[in-house]
Amino acid sequence: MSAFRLSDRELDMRALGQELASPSAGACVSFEGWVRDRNEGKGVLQLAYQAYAPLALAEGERIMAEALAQFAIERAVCVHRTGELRIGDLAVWVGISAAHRDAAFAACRYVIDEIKRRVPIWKNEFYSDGASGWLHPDGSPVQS
Amino acid sequence: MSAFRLSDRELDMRALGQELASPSAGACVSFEGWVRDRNEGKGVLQLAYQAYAPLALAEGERIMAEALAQFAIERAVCVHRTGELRIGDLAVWVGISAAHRDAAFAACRYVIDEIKRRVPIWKNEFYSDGASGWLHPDGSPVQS
Amino acid sequence: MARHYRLLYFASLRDRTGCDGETFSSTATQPRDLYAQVAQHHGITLAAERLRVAINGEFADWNHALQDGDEVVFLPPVSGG
Amino acid sequence: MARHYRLLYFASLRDRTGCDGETFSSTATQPRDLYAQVAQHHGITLAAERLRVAINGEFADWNHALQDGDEVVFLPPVSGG
Repeated sequence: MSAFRLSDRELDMRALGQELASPSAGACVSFEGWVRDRNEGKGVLQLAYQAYAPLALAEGERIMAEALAQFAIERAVCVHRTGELRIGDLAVWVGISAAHRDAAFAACRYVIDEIKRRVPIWKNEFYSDGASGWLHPDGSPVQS
Repeated sequence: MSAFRLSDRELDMRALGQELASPSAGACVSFEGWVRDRNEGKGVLQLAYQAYAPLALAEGERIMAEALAQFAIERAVCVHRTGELRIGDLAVWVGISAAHRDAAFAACRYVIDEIKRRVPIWKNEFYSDGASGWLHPDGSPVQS
Repeated sequence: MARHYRLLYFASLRDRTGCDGETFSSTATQPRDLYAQVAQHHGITLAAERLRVAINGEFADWNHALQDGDEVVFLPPVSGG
Repeated sequence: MARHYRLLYFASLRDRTGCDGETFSSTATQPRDLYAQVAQHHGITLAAERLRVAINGEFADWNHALQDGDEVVFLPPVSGG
């Protein structure tokens, strides 16, 4: 199974967590990105993610390979949601197992940072004032 | 429920994760400490944790309060196992939710580091060569 | 002579163009010139400096030599995670 | 006059003393002197510098003034997590 995946359905964290198991791993660090009820001071009702899937999968897989090469980790998995999500839904999950926690923390942080920076996925927020908008990585709106 | 707890039974990560939920939280970072099959080059068969419970609970709770005061986080939970554990078992779980990931990563790292440094819990490893031993924080054996 | 490029649109560019993708006829031989034509055609105001370009599913340079039939995607700033 | 302290043992000190806890009679009025007596009594070689001390469930100084009946715990280096 690929280390980086897209999913249009609710993520099963229990199953994902089991992919990280290793008898020689003593540390597991995971990151969950949840849909927040606000952004930049505006109330958010729901959001939708679009992905350019072929490139998102290729770039995501490169990031996972970089993490495995740069940090002393054992397993690395990341899944990003697409489609419509509601407040509290899990939008992205990163899990890293390693012999020791230094590498697990560093790799987990690396993966989520690079995913947000490089993978062609876009978030459209729908606001409580009826507006909606595509966002930049810093959370500010895109004007096209 | 206290933010820091001891448990002599298997941890239910799903239930623990639900304690972190918050509509204004966008990031959740969790650390899992698993029982490894080796330490310092020796094969480990199982291990046991002893705790001086009243002081462990008080010191653990202080650490959680420090994390909540020092970082912009929303919820913080930590549970540490006591008793006998086998390879792959979850020994300690730390979960942090926050509006943003910087604070969640920093607080999670702070909690596990301080727990390992300050809370009166001791690990006794049972080795495949028949020996056993209490460990220092750096993984080296204690000579009493 | 005009070539035919396959264009895909995402996020704000999809909203602006009103379509997921289209076949676009152009004399442009590099993504830079192609984007200028596409932006003018659809009234897109987002500067090329804000975008990345992908050709046939991989990131590419703005001065890459395009081939007839290439799939070209102008990628708005990403916001996953 | 001898006082009676309630001592609890953990980890390597529990193994060495062979008990979880005991009532220990001593003329010591500070944890430092009490530990010296306990270590001699049980043949403990772990130096006080490697230990912390807790009195009645809270960390304390080695020169804290002990009271009759105090619960005193000499804590080996911890290794949780």
